Amino acid sequence: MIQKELMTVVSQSEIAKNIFEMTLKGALVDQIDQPGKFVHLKASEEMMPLLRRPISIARIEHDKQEFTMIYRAEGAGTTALSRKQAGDQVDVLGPLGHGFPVEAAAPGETALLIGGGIGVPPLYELSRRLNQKGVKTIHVLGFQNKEAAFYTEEFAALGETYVATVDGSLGEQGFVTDVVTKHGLRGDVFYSCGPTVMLKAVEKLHAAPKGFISLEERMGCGIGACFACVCHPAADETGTGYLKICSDGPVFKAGEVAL
Amino acid sequence: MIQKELMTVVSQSEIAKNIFEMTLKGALVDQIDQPGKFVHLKASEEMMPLLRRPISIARIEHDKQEFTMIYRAEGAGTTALSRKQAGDQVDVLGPLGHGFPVEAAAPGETALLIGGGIGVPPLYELSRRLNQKGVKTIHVLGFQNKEAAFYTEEFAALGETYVATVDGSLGEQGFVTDVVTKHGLRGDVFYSCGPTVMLKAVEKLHAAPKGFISLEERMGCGIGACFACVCHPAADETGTGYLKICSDGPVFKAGEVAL
Amino acid sequence: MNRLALELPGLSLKNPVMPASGCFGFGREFSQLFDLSTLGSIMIKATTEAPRYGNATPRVAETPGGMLNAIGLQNPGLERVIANELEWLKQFDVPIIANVAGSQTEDYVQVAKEISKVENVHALELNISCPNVKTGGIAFGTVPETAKELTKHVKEVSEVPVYVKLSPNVTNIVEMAKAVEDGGADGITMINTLIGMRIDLKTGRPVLSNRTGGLSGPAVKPVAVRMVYEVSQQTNLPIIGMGGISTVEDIIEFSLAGADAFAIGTANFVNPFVCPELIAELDQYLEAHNVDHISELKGRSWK
Amino acid sequence: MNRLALELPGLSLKNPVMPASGCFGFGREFSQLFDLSTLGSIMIKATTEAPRYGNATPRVAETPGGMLNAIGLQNPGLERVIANELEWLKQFDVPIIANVAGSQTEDYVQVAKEISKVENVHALELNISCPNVKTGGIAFGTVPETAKELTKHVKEVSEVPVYVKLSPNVTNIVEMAKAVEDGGADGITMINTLIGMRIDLKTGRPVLSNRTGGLSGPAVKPVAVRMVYEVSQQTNLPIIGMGGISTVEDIIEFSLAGADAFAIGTANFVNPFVCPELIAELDQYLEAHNVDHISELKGRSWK
Ligand SMILES: Cc1cc2nc3c(=O)[nH]c(=O)nc-3n(C[C@H](O)[C@H](O)[C@H](O)COP(=O)(O)OP(=O)(O)OC[C@H]3O[C@@H](n4cnc5c(N)ncnc54)[C@H](O)[C@@H]3O)c2cc1C
Ligand SMILES: Cc1cc2nc3c(=O)[nH]c(=O)nc-3n(C[C@H](O)[C@H](O)[C@H](O)COP(=O)(O)OP(=O)(O)OC[C@H]3O[C@@H](n4cnc5c(N)ncnc54)[C@H](O)[C@@H]3O)c2cc1C
Ligand SMILES: Cc1cc2nc3c(=O)[nH]c(=O)nc-3n(C[C@H](O)[C@H](O)[C@H](O)COP(=O)(O)O)c2cc1C
Ligand SMILES: Cc1cc2nc3c(=O)[nH]c(=O)nc-3n(C[C@H](O)[C@H](O)[C@H](O)COP(=O)(O)O)c2cc1C
Ligand code: FES
Ligand code: FES
Repeated sequence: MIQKELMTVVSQSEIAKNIFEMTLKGALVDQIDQPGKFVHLKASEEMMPLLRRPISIARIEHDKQEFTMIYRAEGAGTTALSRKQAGDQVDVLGPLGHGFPVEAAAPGETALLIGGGIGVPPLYELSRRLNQKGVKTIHVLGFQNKEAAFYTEEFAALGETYVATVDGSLGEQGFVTDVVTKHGLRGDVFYSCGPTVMLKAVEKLHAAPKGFISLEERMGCGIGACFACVCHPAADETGTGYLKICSDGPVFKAGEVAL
Repeated sequence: MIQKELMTVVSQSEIAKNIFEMTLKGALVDQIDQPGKFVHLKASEEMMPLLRRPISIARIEHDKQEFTMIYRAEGAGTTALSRKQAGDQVDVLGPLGHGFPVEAAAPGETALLIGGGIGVPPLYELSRRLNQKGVKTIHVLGFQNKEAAFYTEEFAALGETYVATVDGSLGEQGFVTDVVTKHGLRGDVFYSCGPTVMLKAVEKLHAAPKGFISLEERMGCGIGACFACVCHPAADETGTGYLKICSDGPVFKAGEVAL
Repeated sequence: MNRLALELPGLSLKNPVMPASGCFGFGREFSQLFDLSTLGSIMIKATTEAPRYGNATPRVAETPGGMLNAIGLQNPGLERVIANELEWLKQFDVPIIANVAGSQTEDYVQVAKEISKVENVHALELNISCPNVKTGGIAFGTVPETAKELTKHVKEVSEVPVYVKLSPNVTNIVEMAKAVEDGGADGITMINTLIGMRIDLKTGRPVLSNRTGGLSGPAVKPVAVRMVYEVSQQTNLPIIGMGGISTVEDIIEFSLAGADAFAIGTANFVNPFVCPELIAELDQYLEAHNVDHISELKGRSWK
Repeated sequence: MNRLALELPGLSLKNPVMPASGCFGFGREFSQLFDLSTLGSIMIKATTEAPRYGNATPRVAETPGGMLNAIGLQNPGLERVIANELEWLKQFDVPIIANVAGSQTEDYVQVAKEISKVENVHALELNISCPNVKTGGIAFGTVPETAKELTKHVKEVSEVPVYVKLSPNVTNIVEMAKAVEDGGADGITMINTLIGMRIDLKTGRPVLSNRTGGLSGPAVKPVAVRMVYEVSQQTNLPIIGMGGISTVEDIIEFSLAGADAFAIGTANFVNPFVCPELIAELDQYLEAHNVDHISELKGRSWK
């Protein structure tokens, strides 16, 4: 069930250049049943910035009633958020949307997790869950450069991990797709999150017989009411079909959406 | 000279119901040469509340580069201000306007200081200055009720002090003017600050041969450029004469302004 | 004592607070959060005869104290709105105001005729003011004579009272209001969004794919209050006011300006519980201020 | 390299940043704070033929992300503006844009004729859009034909180029712009304030004694940017853009929308040093983004 809660900041730290990791505590955590879901949060108590910001859930600790998110401080909202300190409160709405189906990979199978930039965070909880049920995970993480990279060791602790940076300052030079191709990485299922151009390229790799991608779009309500975040389904004879990224997604089956 | 400075909060405390006393430190204090001047401050770093707020200077400590103001937390700006804590910074523009002329009272003379509500604060520094130069001060302070009263002891330490409350919960029941009349208070000069209705009544008392009043008005710029805060001079044949409260005032000679 | 219940043409309102059209979909999503029967009414998303996909994304952008939207009247079309959405809404004890849109008179008439027959639709809201569709729409809302004629045609076929939603993007709002009053409107809802734009400094291009969008939220409140103030003095029609309402103080301000009831748009995105919260707070506010009924405050700023 | 210097009709600007009319008086107060010669230009407070006291106070109110004002064109009158204010301003190396107001054509013509003769007045800004005066003023700014005629008459007598200041309170801003272009305007300044209102909940009455006032500040920026975007594509006149500018990013946004130069109003009240600060920051911004001259960005959002 969707809840709105004033959650308490447990910790916040800058883990890479302008990249923040924030852990929040509250009863809302009980409702998070799947990796890849997101929260819609008010970055400040003030009237401005007005709108909520959608941020993915990167790690869940049900026993502590905590979840962690990782975000880039860029505009007014995320910058305000980055000023919060342990003990402060954040108005969180969530959990929202449909996440990554862990059940799509069977124990013993291999899952290929491909993330780009701030699309990497939700793959972390996904990888933890997959590993818990005995799925082997291969991670391919793309970043702009070394300064912007994060969580590479955390992923490495869970499975084989490749890093690609645009400028080659960390891992291999190039895009995540270059890395997948170069190493001939394959899996039984792939999961991906990142910029749309990347997801498009990832779908074309056909690195697994089935896959799931997580999309981003500018949002109003975050719950499916305002039609701000629609996308076209791949199959749409009438031209009026649509999917809402906030409530039908953000995770869709590869091939389901016209990218 | 007018300066704009990020001043540091030395202390802040609630000294009566919704009445806050805040002390600020910074080089701007060097410029404050007269009681009754005011500062124009940005209550928050955020875009909202947008406009600066005019607040009187209640006490000056030149040696420490500190000044104190006393304000009522009411709307968005003053409420935001009341959340500041020691060590925080406040964007202050000042000192602004023309204050109370201490030179209007000669040593040995008696000055009658009449203040109402949040008009009381600037009279405090004035009284200190007057006493320093050997002027006897009589204070008449009016408040809504006991909970809203402040600084009565501080004034009592400087001279004879009468308190009036609308509901009689502290001092005498009634308005400041009732107290002046009842006790037949007189001086060589009077100084007054408070709501316009009070100032009007105070002028009519003729409790001293000369007097000075401090006015309030909604302000834009606070420095005399926008014409937001004008008032009519008492003598104005053409109807187009005007005085700017922010830069010609806020203190005017009694009788100078049409109230 | 019931300080909030209100009778308006076609509408027996438990309270004068309702979500504004386009900010609440058809209620399904919000029904997960609270009981829709607590609302005074629901102004459903604009309905057109044929299904519409609307504009390309991005469709929303943030602005100082407000937001821009260019949804483009996306909706599943008259038939499905009636069969799926309005049917589903029947489980709640809440009168529906159906927001009707189109590109030409015939479209409006067709939708109005059919949708006004639905049992839980107690009033229509003629959307002659959507700034986000190229053909028609906005023109109906900026030319008095056109607005009057459209109102007349819709009145002829509608089985329920017709409220007309005014656009603030006009030189003379009173003239528009009088025109729709002449056309037979039963009430006015105002304001729709102001036309605005944001440019993305990185790309150098407008943020919205539609380029311009409708500005809403607290930033527009002073414009909305001013227009309600003017129109309420110059027409006899009831007014459902909106534009930047997010607190109970905002509701009181609209009431003093001359509004009878109050719609909440953008604030639903900031706080999805805002409507039921405001209903409770409004009752408390009136009690605390010894106001026996919300209607006592109506137009006090000019009376 | 000088990235900021700019030639506009009548104006050789050191840089394209200037205080907007009414938000800077005649410069005296700000001259205590910084050297006025650093400014691109100064748009002085509206000048009318006779001295005006303006409206009763309160004259300003705060709104979400903006403010309302109803000063009512207070000014010492043509004669004294020339003798005292413009004379005093001659000590600075800065071209003046004189904002001209009136209630009827003859007033404008008279002021324009005299004030345009003053040596440091390099251009006029016809204020046909002040929402805060009852007679005339606003009507000139909302009826295209009237605006065109007024422009023509003023052009006949003015010794310097004439910019016309457009009101945003119109249905069709492009039509207004084209009308003044037809009337012979040399440039456009936009936007003046939107008409708005706030009501005081304690008294139940409008906060401003004039009841309505002009809305300015960040809240109106999306409306201003949209209008600059539309007008710059439809006329050949240079545009001095304004409405909510308070950061260098805002300036870039107006430039991308189609403005040549930039005026700063309300932001002067928030930070009296904003103009010189923005001039310095704009230079840095262009350098950091490898832009050789501000004019390169002009209209990029639609080009
Ligand atoms: C489902 C989902 C999950 C996300 N998860 C993460 C995450 O885990 N970590 C992270 O750093 N970012 C994530 N994002 C992107 C994040 O929402 C934006 O970076 C953020 O909203 C930008 O806000 P701002 O205040 O920095 O920027 P501003 O420029 O101030 O934002 C202005 C407006 O645009 C919207 N906006 C701007 N960029 C984006 C964007 N890329 N996507 C959606 N809306 C945008 C904002 O939400 C706001 O409404 C996610 C987005 C979605 C849709
Ligand atoms: C010269 C001068 C000296 C002052 N000194 C003091 C003081 O020492 N202590 C104190 O508590 N108050 C003082 N005031 C009044 C103080 O400025 C207002 O109470 C304050 O601005 C209200 O802001 P807000 O955020 O609480 O209210 P809001 O309602 O949020 O204010 C909205 C707008 O209205 C203006 N405003 C509202 N009330 C007043 C008012 N009474 N006077 C002027 N502007 C107003 C605000 O400045 C702001 O622009 C003084 C005013 C002036 C003009
Ligand atoms: C995302 C969004 C979609 C909207 N869709 C519609 C619509 O379909 N029909 C309509 O009449 N108004 C629509 N509006 C306008 C609102 O109903 C309302 O008039 C406007 O937003 C002002 O109110 P607010 O400031 O409370 O949002 C929409 C507004 C928003 C923000
Ligand atoms: C207090 C105040 C006074 C103004 N006076 C005038 C004026 O005399 N003449 C004029 O053309 N515009 C006047 N304006 C409008 C501004 O010049 C400007 O067009 C408007 O405020 C939008 O810009 P901003 O958002 O940067 O303030 C005034 C604005 C304010 C806030
Ligand atoms: S954000 Fe409102 S429908 Fe998705
Ligand atoms: S506040 Fe601007 S002139 Fe006084």
